[in-house]
Amino acid sequence: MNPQTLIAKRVALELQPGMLVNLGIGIPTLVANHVPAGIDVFFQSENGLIGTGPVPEPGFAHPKLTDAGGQAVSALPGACTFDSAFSFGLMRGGHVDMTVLGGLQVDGGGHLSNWMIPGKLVPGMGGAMDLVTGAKQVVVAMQHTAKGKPKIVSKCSLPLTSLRPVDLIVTEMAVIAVVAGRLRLQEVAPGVSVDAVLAATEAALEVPEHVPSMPV
Amino acid sequence: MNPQTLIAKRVALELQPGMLVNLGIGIPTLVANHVPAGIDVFFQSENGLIGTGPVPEPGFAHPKLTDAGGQAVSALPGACTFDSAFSFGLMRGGHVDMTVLGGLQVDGGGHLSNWMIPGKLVPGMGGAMDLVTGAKQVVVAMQHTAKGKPKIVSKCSLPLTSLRPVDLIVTEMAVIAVVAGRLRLQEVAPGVSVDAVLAATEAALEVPEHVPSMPV
Amino acid sequence: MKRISLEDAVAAIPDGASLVVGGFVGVGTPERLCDELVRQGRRDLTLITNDTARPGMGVGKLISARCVRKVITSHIGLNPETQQQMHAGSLEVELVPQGSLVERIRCGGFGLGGVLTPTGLGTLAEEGKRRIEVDGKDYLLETALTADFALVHAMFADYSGNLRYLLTARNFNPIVAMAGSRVMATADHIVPVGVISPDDVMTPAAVVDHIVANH
Amino acid sequence: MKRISLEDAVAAIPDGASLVVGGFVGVGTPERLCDELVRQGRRDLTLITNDTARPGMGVGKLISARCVRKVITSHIGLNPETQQQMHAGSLEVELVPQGSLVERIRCGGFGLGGVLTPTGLGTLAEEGKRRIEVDGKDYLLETALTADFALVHAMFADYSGNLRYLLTARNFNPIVAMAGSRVMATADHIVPVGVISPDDVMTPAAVVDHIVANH
Repeated sequence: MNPQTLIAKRVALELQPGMLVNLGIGIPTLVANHVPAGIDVFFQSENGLIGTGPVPEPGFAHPKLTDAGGQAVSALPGACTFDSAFSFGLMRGGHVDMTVLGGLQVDGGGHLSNWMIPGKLVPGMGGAMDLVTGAKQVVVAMQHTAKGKPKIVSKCSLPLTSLRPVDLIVTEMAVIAVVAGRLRLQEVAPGVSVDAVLAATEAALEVPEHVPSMPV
Repeated sequence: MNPQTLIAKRVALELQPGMLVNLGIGIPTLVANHVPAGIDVFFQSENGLIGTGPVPEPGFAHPKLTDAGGQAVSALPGACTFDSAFSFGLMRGGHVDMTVLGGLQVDGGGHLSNWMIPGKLVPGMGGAMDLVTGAKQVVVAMQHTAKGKPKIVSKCSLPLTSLRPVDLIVTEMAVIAVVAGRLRLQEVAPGVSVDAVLAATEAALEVPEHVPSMPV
Repeated sequence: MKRISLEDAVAAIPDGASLVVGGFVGVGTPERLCDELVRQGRRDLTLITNDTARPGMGVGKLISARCVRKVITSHIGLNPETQQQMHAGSLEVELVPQGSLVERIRCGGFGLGGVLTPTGLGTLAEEGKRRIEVDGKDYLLETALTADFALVHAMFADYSGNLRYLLTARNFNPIVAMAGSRVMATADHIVPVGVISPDDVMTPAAVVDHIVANH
Repeated sequence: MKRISLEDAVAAIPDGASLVVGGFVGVGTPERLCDELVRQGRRDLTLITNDTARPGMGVGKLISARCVRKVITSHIGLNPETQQQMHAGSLEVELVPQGSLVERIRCGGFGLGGVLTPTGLGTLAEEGKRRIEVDGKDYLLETALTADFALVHAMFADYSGNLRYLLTARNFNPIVAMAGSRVMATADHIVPVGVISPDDVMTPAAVVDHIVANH
């Protein structure tokens, strides 16, 4: 399985019926393709939509029905639209049950950096700071390393997205939970050893006696 | 002419085309009956309506179309409804061009007291504080005296509605403008002398050489 | 499960709970929930609502039946029973300017700590509140309000829980629906998903916990 | 007079004016007003808007044509020209978290001095902002934004100026429409009064100064 699909599939197992879920761009977007059978969730697009559906069939796109990246989407039965103040009220007010976001770095305290690389890339934080600060559960979906270097580091060298720690990190190598400000290795990917995860991770990880394999 | 009608008619002459106007209960409500010909204004009901129309014909009232006192109203073509946060955003954001309110007292600095009589009547401020603080123009429509005592006083003995002075006071005896924190007698009612107004007013009034009669 | 019976909905609300309730002088108030709270004899409620309506109408029923220990509201002038209980000391009344009240409820539901408003400066409404200066202008800090339960009434609810209000019965309802830990809605009409068009939904199903079954 | 031609609308906007503009990655942006601002060669504008879209799209056109001196926004990642001008020092960029940006604009339009939000605490977004504690919790104070002109785009405008937006083209538009001293709207469809039902109006005519005539 390609790493991105593996990550998206594993994140999708976190979905519970009735959840309001916000997916960031990149790997998080793929989560929508892997919702387990029988689990109905609401997907929010931060530009003002609950009930985001898949990319429309050819000829069925509407220029005024888009996701947060401005790309055409469809809407499911029961969808609703709203203004941006309401959309961020949903996030900040804790109504968004789960947000799945990409990450540049996560540190040993569970803090996420995902919105800028000083001097190189300054896209702006968009809605990331609001999502990480306000959503009930924050899941980071990212590759375990970048150009061979760990992205799960002792301390973020990049500017933080929020002081609020994330709850779960899902990579193509492992699932890591943030518990009381510490990282705990929860699962390894099929065929990946605990040692391999530790070698690819800079931050300290708590490793329980038995680490199960991802149920994907 | 009865005093209330006189007051309402005179206030109505302040209306300009296109204004968004909020009318309080009591005498202010009567202003809507005297809008000069050719002047189109928007009336706001603070419970969430612009385009408030007259009391509906028998059998045409709807229980979900009401004014701020819960009484049935009608709605004019082009009316719109909104939630209470938006309704008060209209007031506080200065979008309401004029509010007409009743008064218990107005003092020599133009400060209004209109929401409680300690120990006797504590209805609550409702929207009065927001209206007086936020509307572009505040007009007080009230009888000049209560039980023979002046309501236009040197200093309000009742709790203030706002630190922001009102702009105009219209009574059955006079029109008084608040200019730079002082009261100026602007008009007298037909058949009322300047001396009669002064005798019925406790606050100091600036009296110009010529005081015209209300054009009602 | 969105569907709940009237009895079960109200049974879930314990004595001493805080409620934020939609409606304006009884218009747009969830009347059946109020009736059932009275019938089940709920006590010591904290009520956050625009006004206390009139006796026998809307939340006025809760006042008359002495279900309420404290009310945070902007207007009690149409309900002499609220005033009597307040003067007798059996009901605590916190009066808040209406625009500040709705913003405080919105802050609670939208995850904001408070808003700065000039309304109430230098009046009795300033009592106990902080004054904060921004660019040389003074404002009062009005802080967030939330409640254990939000009770709203809609014209239309669809099976999934999307809500739409009619005309001036909207008032506090869409704001209130964001500010309760558990959100219960009654509706004049419960309709299939899709009857309310996406742009017409005023409260999304995702924030509504229960639609109270009609008779 | 509500009706205004495109040319006259834009002619009323001077060099150096501040604009708050609706739209999200170009969706729901008043494109014709942007085109005409470029055609008339407007300069030194301050732009308040969610994002700077992409080159050649929405407010991205204003960036490319160097009409803008300063932009207050949450995201510039899809427009390399914004980043180039920022790095070159010819464009000042103030980045604000999206939820804080929309609340700041709302504060401006709603007469509030600011809101308290936990978003941005302890990050670069805190720079230059006050921290205010409420009940033991820290918040950032985000202050109000207003502009000389608000530019919005609606799906429907009626002759009186009531506006209705479609689907995700609503986004910042109804908030923006409250925050400009002068409010100009373009619309896909200009329709008779009454076509938009009262409950369906998203921006009331009373706050809209000009409807820009269609071709």
